[in-house]
Amino acid sequence: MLKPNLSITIGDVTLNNPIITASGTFGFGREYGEYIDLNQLGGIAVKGLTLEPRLGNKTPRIAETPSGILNSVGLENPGVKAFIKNEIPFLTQYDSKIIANIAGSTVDDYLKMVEILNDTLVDLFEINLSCPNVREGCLAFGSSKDGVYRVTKAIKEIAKKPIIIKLTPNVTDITSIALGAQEGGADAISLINTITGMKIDIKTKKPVLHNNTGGLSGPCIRPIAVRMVHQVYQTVDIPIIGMGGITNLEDALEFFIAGASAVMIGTYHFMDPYVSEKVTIDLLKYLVDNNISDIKQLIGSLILHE
Amino acid sequence: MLKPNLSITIGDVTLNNPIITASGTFGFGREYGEYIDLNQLGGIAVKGLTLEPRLGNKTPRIAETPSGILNSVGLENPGVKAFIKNEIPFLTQYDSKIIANIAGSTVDDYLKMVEILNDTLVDLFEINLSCPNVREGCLAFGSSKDGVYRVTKAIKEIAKKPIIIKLTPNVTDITSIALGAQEGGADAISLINTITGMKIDIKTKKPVLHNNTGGLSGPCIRPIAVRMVHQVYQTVDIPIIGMGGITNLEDALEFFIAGASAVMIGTYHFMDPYVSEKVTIDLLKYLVDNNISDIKQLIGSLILHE
Amino acid sequence: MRHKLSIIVDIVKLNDQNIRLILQNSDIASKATPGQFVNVRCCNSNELILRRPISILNTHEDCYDIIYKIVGEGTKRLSNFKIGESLDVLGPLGKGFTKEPLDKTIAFIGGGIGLFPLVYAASKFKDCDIDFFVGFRNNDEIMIIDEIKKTGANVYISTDDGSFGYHGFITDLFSENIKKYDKVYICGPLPMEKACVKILRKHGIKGQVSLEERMGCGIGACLVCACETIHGMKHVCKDGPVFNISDVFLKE
Amino acid sequence: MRHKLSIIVDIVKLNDQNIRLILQNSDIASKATPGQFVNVRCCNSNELILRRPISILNTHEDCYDIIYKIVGEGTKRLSNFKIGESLDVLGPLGKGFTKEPLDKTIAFIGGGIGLFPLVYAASKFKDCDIDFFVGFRNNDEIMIIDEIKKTGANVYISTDDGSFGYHGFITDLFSENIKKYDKVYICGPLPMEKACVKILRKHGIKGQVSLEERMGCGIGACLVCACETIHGMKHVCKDGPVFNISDVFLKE
Ligand SMILES: Cc1cc2nc3c(=O)[nH]c(=O)nc-3n(C[C@H](O)[C@H](O)[C@H](O)COP(=O)(O)OP(=O)(O)OC[C@H]3O[C@@H](n4cnc5c(N)ncnc54)[C@H](O)[C@@H]3O)c2cc1C
Ligand SMILES: Cc1cc2nc3c(=O)[nH]c(=O)nc-3n(C[C@H](O)[C@H](O)[C@H](O)COP(=O)(O)OP(=O)(O)OC[C@H]3O[C@@H](n4cnc5c(N)ncnc54)[C@H](O)[C@@H]3O)c2cc1C
Ligand SMILES: Cc1cc2nc3c(=O)[nH]c(=O)nc-3n(C[C@H](O)[C@H](O)[C@H](O)COP(=O)(O)O)c2cc1C
Ligand SMILES: Cc1cc2nc3c(=O)[nH]c(=O)nc-3n(C[C@H](O)[C@H](O)[C@H](O)COP(=O)(O)O)c2cc1C
Ligand code: FES
Ligand code: FES
Repeated sequence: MLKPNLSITIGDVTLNNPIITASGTFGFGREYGEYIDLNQLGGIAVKGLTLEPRLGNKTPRIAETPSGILNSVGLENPGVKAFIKNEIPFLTQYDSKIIANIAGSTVDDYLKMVEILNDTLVDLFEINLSCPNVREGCLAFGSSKDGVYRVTKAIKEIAKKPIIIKLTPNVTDITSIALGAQEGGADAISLINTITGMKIDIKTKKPVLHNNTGGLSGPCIRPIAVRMVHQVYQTVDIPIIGMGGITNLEDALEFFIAGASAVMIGTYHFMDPYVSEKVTIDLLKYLVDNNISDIKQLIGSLILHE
Repeated sequence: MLKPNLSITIGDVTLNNPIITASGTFGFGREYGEYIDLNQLGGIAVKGLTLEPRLGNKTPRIAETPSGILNSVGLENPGVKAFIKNEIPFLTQYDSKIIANIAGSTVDDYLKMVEILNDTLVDLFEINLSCPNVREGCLAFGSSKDGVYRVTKAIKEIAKKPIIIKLTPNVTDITSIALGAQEGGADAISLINTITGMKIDIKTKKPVLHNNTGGLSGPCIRPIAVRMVHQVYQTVDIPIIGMGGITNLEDALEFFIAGASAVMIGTYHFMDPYVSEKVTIDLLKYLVDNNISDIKQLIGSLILHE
Repeated sequence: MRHKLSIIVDIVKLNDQNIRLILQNSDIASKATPGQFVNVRCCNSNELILRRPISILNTHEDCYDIIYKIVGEGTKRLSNFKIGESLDVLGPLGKGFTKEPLDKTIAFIGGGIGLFPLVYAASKFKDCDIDFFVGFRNNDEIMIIDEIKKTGANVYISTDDGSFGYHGFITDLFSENIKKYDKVYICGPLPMEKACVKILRKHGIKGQVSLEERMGCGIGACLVCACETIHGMKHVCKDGPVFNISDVFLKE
Repeated sequence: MRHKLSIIVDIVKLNDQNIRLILQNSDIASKATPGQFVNVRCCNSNELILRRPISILNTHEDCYDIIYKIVGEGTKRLSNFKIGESLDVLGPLGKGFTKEPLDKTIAFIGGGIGLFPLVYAASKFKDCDIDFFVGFRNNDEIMIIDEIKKTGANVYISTDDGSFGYHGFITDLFSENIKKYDKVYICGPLPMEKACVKILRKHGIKGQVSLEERMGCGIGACLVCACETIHGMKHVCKDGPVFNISDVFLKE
């Protein structure tokens, strides 16, 4: 058998394989680059960027929960300009696609960032409409179909790269939100971002996180994420990038079967720095062993009962 | 020090202590009665009842997930009349309060059940507006403020026992839903019911659950539940019964500190049949050791950062 | 009263996948009957929040044995326990095999892990003529045959690939002399159970079948393990796992 | 390239709560410098999804030692590992203590678990006059004093309750002769660190402090362990845990 085709296309950009590192868990690639070969990845979604540098929230910014974590980093980042200057040159050394994850407080913020990034070597935009850890904008847009539609449409009009709209799971009906993104012209949808949660230190009676609440990620949210990917796959026609609690090939396969064209891996890097490279290698092996010539045959292959 | 006061009051009903077994995980008390002394419990919320008997969904009805489970029982139950005949006489032998958990497809269903149960020895009604595993009604009411308000108000007008409205976490804004319950006249709110999720068997490419999706419960959802209890506590004035992933005293304390007047324990019974009795005993010890004379001093004692 | 832990007295690896545990717990050992099961906590972490149901293989003095097959995460973790350590096991649970005094000539039909509760039953149904039919996938899977023989039963073995004994399904083998049996007991994979039940019904022979369902509580409280019977909805963990074949509708 | 597992060569219980592990891993042993830490997977279950940062205590041949205090679920589970088993440990991580050639008379001030990286530093800063101040809560907590003495340092001990050594805070003790030090190294509970830093700043004495923050990745990728410095936002796991006291703003 020939080498199976692992590549997937978003807008007019083709990724060598569908394994991407999730924004905020993988910095700008440098650190994990000491552990794995960044060329092995389909893409790297960098830490969420804002127009101006941000210090983020006070620490503690992380709490451990059963099979997961809460984080409240609050979009600490050097700002989009420092990213262009200091990080893009590093990232362009590698085959994996550069996905700029951007977050704003206003539609204008998003548009400015897109304009600034339009003529860089960034490959794709991931529009974060779902960060639970900052006070303004962002999540507010992501919580209604109309909000998502408006931001998406405005960005799509000026973006020179394909845009991925990243959705929050903290909503009653993920499918209507996803439709908002599709109708606004999104090239793809990524989900899920973290779920808002709280952990309390019973000794001090204070939340463990200084921000009081944080975003839940890790294996604990996987069943919710898989369900949402399935729902959205039944609703939209654009590619879906699925994520939430992936720790190995088996977990990733759940997402592909549910309808994800690609997956992102986040939190589990903290336990296993090699996880994304490993899933890439194991996926190839799985396709070979199961005589699947193209990953696309797997996507949405779910067989529902009844 | 005197024995601390563990009792809490909902409407005009006083529970000896704030530890209650969660609906659907504890049958009608008989089975776990072989393991623990049912007199030790503050209350027993029985399996969700419907007007007519229901067979529930096809099996498999359960799947294990990281630190949790998905279930899709689908309200299998003998119907409210068989409950009155066969189960109430057993339950009235014990000090713990009987909480009838009821679910309907229409407002009328709820009203009929309340009427039938009004003149029984049931102590409280828990109105399930949040079951994700049945196709009609129920969850639909629970997903909007107006739906919750309408059902609550209609039931409150005829109910001869205090009513607890059980909310679904599958919503964008739990506080507005909770307000709907309060405005409708609820005597208390209980949350959270399960979160909709899916697990896929990668070998068969089918969902593990025959119902395809199910409700996620267990420790994995605790951070989400604690957050929602906190949010609702900041919003309403009526008592809150908190639940989601409680496995021991420490977990229960998180809920009390966040604002729960009582807690329910569900899934963890499957691992530890003694868990609710143990938490009751440990809670008393904790209050004594910490010189707390009344559980109410703990409720909502959360100290937010900043 | 809290249940006592079960102490691992011995661990015997039967083959690549099947491991036998000899467990000490006088409560379980004294109460167990054939066809009942125990519910085992497979690790001390709450990552796996469910116990695993495993049939009781036999009892001796204050001990009982189980054999488990490593199939997934729970049984994999169970294999980390060492001799001398304790397991958190609830049981005995459920309702087992029953026999009326007039049942004299009986057959057991088992396949795979379904074998184990039948071995226990064969050892207890002493005053009967027993034909014990066992189906394995292949030679490598064959186990505890000597133990079955010790019960005094006549043992018939089939393998799917013919690598040992009869080449084919065990149902072919047992249906040859089917008329002679007063009662037949079945435990194995669902397709095997369905094939057997069909044959028994055709010939009007009585029997019992042990069903498998995914479980939550294991004691009848969560209603997860439902199965339809002619007496309405029953639950495998409490009303079963053993049912009269005349009562159940087997799943598609 | 995947990191090698660390083999548990020995386990020494220092007292009720503190356990020393002697771990074999030539990569870590050969690269470690004082003040660096390792990130330890405390159990094989994903229920706990984070590693735990623990300071390196010393290295010898292809081994390194750590001492961990049992405080919560992770360290509790770590205590289940036995000699001969392997631990999944990432490291050495972070930036440790540094010394300029002119630093000759130096002080170490440690409290609680903050003691361990300082012991390592004291053993490496060979050509210096070292005063080593250690604060414990009480007599029962005192440990590895002999090891500190072996580095040739002068050891001063205080206990909060006076059950051994000086009665009171270690800061009182060390500030007596403060002027003589070229450099002071601090690691301990935040209140102690703040008190020391305040004194050092007042007297214009240089020093380094090791900070503690809850961590995610441990390598600088998740930005969870932020701390503000005069050079902007830094991260304890990558830019620290050791910082110049002139650079950091200590938390409220
Ligand atoms: C009454 C009864 C008696 C049994 N007796 C034995 C026995 O003696 N020896 C033996 O090896 N096995 C027996 N089994 C099957 C055994 O319970 C499963 O093999 C085991 O639960 C698999 O767990 P796992 O974590 O390794 O697999 P996973 O597939 O990872 O388990 C995931 C979940 O599915 C459930 N599950 C998986 N397979 C089964 C199954 N076949 N039946 C029921 N639940 C399942 C698990 O309990 C768990 O909740 C019995 C099952 C039942 C219902
Ligand atoms: C750079 C550094 C070096 C350290 N060196 C040592 C050492 O040599 N010996 C030692 O005993 N301890 C040391 N600690 C503290 C040690 O990391 C914690 O005691 C340990 O993580 C507690 O884990 P737990 O699961 O037992 O506690 P839990 O409270 O259950 O842990 C919950 C979460 O909080 C984190 N956490 C809890 N306490 C701390 C803490 N004090 N600092 C950072 N994160 C924490 C845990 O890592 C975990 O993610 C060091 C910490 C840091 C940051
Ligand atoms: C520490 C941390 C920081 C994160 N920062 C961002 C971010 O800046 N932008 C974003 O879109 N998502 C962010 N996320 C969300 C992840 O990209 C991902 O959606 C989520 O963690 C679920 O995947 P996982 O369970 O594999 O981690 C962050 C997650 C974590 C744990
Ligand atoms: C098997 C099962 C059945 C349930 N059935 C019901 C039900 O009939 N009515 C209801 O209101 N909640 C039902 N629930 C939800 C629980 O009462 C509870 O809200 C939820 O499980 C969260 O608590 P836990 O994590 O402690 O289990 C069920 C939960 C489980 C696991
Ligand atoms: S497993 Fe709970 S009723 Fe059978
Ligand atoms: S722990 Fe991730 S940056 Fe420090």
